[in-house]
Amino acid sequence: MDLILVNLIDGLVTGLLLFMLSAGLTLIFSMMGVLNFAHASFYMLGAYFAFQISLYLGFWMGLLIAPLVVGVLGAGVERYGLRRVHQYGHVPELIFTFGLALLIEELVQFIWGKNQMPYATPEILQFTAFSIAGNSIPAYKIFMIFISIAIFIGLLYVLTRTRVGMIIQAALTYPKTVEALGHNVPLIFMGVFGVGTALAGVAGVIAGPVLGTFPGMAFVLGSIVFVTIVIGGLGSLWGALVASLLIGWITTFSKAYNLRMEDLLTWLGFTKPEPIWDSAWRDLWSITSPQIADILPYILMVLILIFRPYGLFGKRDA
Amino acid sequence: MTAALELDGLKKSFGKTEIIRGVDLSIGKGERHAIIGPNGAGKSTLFNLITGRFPQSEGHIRMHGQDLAGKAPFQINRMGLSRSFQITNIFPKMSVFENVRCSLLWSMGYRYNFWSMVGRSRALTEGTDRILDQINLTARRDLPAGVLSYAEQRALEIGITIAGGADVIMLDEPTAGMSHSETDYIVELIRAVTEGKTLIMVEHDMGVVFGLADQISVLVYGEIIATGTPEAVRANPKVQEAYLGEAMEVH
Amino acid sequence: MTDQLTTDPTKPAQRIGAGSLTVPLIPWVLAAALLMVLPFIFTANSAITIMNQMAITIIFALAYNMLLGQGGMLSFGHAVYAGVGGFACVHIMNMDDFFAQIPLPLLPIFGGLMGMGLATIVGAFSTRKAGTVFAMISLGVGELIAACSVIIVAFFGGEEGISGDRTYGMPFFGVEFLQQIEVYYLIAAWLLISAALMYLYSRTPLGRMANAVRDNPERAEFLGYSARWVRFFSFVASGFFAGVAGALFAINYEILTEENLNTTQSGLILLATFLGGVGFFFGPILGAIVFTLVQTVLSLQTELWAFYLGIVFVVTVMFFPGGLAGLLMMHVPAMRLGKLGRLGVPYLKTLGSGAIGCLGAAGLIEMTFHLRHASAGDHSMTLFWITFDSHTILPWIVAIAVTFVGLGIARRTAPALAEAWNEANTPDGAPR
Amino acid sequence: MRTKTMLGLTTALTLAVSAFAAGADTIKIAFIDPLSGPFAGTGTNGLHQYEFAAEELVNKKGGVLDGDMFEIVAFDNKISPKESLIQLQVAIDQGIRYIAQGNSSGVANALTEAINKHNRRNPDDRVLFLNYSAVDPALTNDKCNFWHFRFDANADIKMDALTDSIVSNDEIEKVYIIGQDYSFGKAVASAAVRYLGEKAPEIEIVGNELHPIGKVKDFTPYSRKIVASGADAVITGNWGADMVGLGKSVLENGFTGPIYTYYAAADGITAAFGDAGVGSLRLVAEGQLNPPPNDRASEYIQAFKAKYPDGNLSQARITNVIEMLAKAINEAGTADDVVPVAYALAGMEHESLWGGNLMMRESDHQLIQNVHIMEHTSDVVHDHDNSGFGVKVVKTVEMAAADSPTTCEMRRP
Repeated sequence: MDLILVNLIDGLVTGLLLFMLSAGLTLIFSMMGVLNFAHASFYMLGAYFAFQISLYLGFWMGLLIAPLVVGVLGAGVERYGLRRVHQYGHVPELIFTFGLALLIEELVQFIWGKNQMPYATPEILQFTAFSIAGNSIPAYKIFMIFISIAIFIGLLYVLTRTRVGMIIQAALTYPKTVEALGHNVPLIFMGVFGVGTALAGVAGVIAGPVLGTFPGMAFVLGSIVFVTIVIGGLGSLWGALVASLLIGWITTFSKAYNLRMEDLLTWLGFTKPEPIWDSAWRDLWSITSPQIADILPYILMVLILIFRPYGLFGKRDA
Repeated sequence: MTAALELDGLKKSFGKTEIIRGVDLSIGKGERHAIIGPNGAGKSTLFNLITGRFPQSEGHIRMHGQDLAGKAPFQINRMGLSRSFQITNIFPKMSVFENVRCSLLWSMGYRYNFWSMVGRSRALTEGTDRILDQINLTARRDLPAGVLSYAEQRALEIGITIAGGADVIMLDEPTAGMSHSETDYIVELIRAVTEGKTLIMVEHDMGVVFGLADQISVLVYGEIIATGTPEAVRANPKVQEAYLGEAMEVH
Repeated sequence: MTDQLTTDPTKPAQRIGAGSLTVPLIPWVLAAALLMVLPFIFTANSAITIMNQMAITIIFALAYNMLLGQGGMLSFGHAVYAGVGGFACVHIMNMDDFFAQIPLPLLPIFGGLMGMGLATIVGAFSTRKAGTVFAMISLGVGELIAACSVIIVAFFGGEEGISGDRTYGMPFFGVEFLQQIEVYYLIAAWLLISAALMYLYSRTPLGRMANAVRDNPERAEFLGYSARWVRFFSFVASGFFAGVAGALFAINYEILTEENLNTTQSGLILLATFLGGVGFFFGPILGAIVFTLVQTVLSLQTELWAFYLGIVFVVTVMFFPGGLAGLLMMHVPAMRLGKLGRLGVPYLKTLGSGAIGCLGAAGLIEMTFHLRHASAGDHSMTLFWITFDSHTILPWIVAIAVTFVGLGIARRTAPALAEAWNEANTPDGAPR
Repeated sequence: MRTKTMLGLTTALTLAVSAFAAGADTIKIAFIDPLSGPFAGTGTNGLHQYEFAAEELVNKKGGVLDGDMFEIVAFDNKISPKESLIQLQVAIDQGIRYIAQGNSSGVANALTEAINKHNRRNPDDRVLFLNYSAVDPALTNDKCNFWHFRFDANADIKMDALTDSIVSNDEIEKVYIIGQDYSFGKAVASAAVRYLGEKAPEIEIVGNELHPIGKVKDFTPYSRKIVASGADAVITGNWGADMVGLGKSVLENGFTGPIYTYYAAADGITAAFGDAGVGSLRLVAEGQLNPPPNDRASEYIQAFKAKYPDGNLSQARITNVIEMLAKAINEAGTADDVVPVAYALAGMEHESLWGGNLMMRESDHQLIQNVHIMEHTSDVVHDHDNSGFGVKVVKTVEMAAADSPTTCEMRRP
């Protein structure tokens, strides 16, 4: 059916967007062992900065400059915040990034207020790329797909083909040895944190116009990004990619088709209690797949953590 | 009489690398047994296999005739085996007294008790104080363990290990990184607190080994090449060749 | 230096906490007395409402600290245990026949059991690991149950929640709990009971082992304890007291909604607990008090309360990981030495001026905010009981001056404070 | 009332209580709505409308009774039922007798129940609940009480008007209903099904679904379904970010028919849609801004925009609340005892600033008023969000649902 193709494309967009966030997060995690709760907040900052820049210099300059600003901010957070908290252990680090997430949200509201910003897609991309059975695919979505894939390939290239990438990969596994070889590991950490947050910034820049630029945007996406890298396996870039696409498609398809729990239960051989509105199970019987689409990733995560605690592609326990 | 600890064809691989390549060893009750060998011979791995930290790949470990396969560290501990660690492994934020008291709780039958106050049990407090006295840390009783000097932490480590009254005590390099005077102090301590118990230790300091052990096993590349009294091992040509060579000349 | 800190074992009076055989009674008696007289000091109904809220938060924060502080488990979803306990109690309130049989003061027991039941189920798989994995599972389960609350309408009542009426219960010695003050004493009693139980729990073998497992789970395993079971029992106990807090919430507000379960609520209790300090038993109590005041009182004064709270929280994590309680307890050695008084003047100089500087900075923030977001033409704003025009230069100069002078003096006097601090923590005659 | 400070401790607690202590000659109305958090924009805008209305419509005309002035006292409930109850208690403690709230039916449900209990338990300081925006039908049906007055048309009344408009449009044969998964969204959906079934059984409902509230990041899959279903019109009760997200996504993905909404205007929504919404967005609401109903209304709007250039007169009914309350207090001759005020309000008829008559129905305290169908267009005199776009009335239902049934069994003191 044509709709399947359309949904595949939509799911791909969602998944790749998620991947841009989770790639940075998982890089940071595998390097420093820190789950950055504030990662989605940098995504939000990316969108807001880009919006502000676009008012003066247009969308494209925003796409160029905003991620850089976010990256510098991220590096600053690592240098002056996280490095300090590091000495207290992982739990305080997690709490620190949690507090940072709260603070950034408040800061954004302080500066830009609480309403949604009129951040829009550039006019040059405001046309329909093509249509499938009446469903139009906006050109901007194609643009998003290209940007995400370009970034993924770039990242892969840097990590596997360049000297810097080699050092980073080595520092992931043997930080002590790399340090002994004369590399400045704290600097690498700062750099990775900066790049990771800049990636989140890029995601914010290109997602802001479609998903909305408002103070709650980090909160809405934040925990899903976590879920993604936990499902993919903490620290695994491929895991992050697979999990992102998986979540993108699962949520898209379960929203796009009205699968009903009633059918499933009947198929399993249960009889519908009558009258249904008087039964304690009425809510279970009336569940449809779009209703629970957004909690499916959480269910998946809990199941994964129970049965495969290191995730789909994880090599080690967190 | 069954041996305190019996290893039978024990093997352990990490991936393709075989670290322990078939160890057979029997340690009798009340014996003081030292395991020596060059770095990377697999001594610590052997310890970790016995105490349940890692599962073995092949073979059997029996304590007092009971198989330890698949048992978790805490289960093995409850059967009467207690160990110390090469890198000091204590509860740094808790007081010295607390450290020792926690190691007494299970053996005194408190288990997961949440209805009685630890402070109310005279037996527990006295038992803890007795061990503190034995390891000479009474004066440090209420300090956080993390602020003790290195030697004191090592002493505390041994205190925690023996507190539970286990009859098989395993010490992993108890004198690592110590000065001469500190080493002497620890050796005396070990001798005193393991009186009447089975002791298995990994040690690099040959002075300590020959001073304490009744039996010595030499582990090289995951295999035991010799077991015997200190004199026998010292005289064993294989040992001389494989490991002791120069090291022995020094002592 | 360390020698100086060693206590003399021959003097049992000097033995702190761990070794003492008795549980100190005096603080508890004082707390009970304070709880008794508070309503006579703050007579307003709204003050009582805030105190009720505070007491509930204290119980919840203490329960949370059983995990975070004592067990080393960071949970991002603990609100669900309190929430589910509360929901269960509202359902009991709505069971007319049954509810009329039981006196209201016993209701929290049911809430506690419900919270405990849920914690038993979740804990069965979530406590296998501490640290990041536990935190993630708690987040996932928390989100899941919060999301279910709008789907499972039969139990959670959907978005608008469910409500009941506490006065339909069996009167308790003639008290029908019509008035806030009656509810206050009920909550206060439960606060004392729960706090005492949680304190005593921390003194039991299991409570001590929770600390041991927090510090070094592997070592604890080699002492005969399964780290997982120790965590599990802490988790279940914490679930019980969280449920009690939820039940008291149900009694006080007579309504429970999705927000009692969601991650925001879980985050807030983490915030309150950590601000107070996780290292000491009384830390969460302090945190809950301060936090409730900020939430209910400061939010009346400024729209930016959450912004300030965020700053304070991040600063706390970065510079004072011990929280408020940690800061207070830093003064114990000086107090032992009887030299606490010597810190008074330097404190006044540095912290006093620092506080003034911070108020100045807050003033600047408020003025910036007013300039940016107030409706156009609305130039007048009120700050610290002074009304002025935010579009004139004078208030800005004053605020900037106050900020810089305040912080400047604090900076200048900081070395003197550090000096006095060292002095106060060194026994007389000790070599420096 | 000032709380005594004991032991020289002027603590924050006392501050809370005394901060708003003011002169005796004011009648205070507590405005309990979100002033921080994600819905602060809506709340703050509502507060401005209240303050402006009190000033312009009452105080400038000499107040009520013997020159008593209205004063709006703001309380931030962070859109949380729990916070609302705390703030309600604070308000009551300050001697406030009138509580205004509107954002979220969840909060309104909590408040109406709490106020009912409070008035029963404390006959000496009873309060009235002026609900200006929460439209869950239950509030004037099963959950009604004597102390609650609703000034907005409820979800059923609005749907009645909305379906009339749909039925009269011959081009609509298939309708898709989508809403947020909570009480209000469900009420909208069931009302739509009921009214369409009664009025035009030939119109096919090709989709009826709920999505999680406030959690959907990307509405694309939903809009795909809507487009694929071949629907000619969409009905939604969505508000806030969910409204913008759904609307924009549906339009972007190729839907061209009308989208019937409850809340697709002001608070940034009008600006967010801009040109894209023209020709599609329809709104059902009370209060006519465009074309301006009369000069008085135009002056009022201009004065408001002069004072709050960034604000929106998005809730016209707020003026009705203020005017009718003032009238009721004058009729009752007292502002302190709310029982006569409530009796005066119940059954009151009044001419609205926005044209048309108002009638507070005695049986359920639901205000009966004109309900309009409006469309999003740039052809307006008074725009929203300073965007050049606004809403214009295209159809009016006079005194909508004046004889609709209610299940309310009101107990009067």
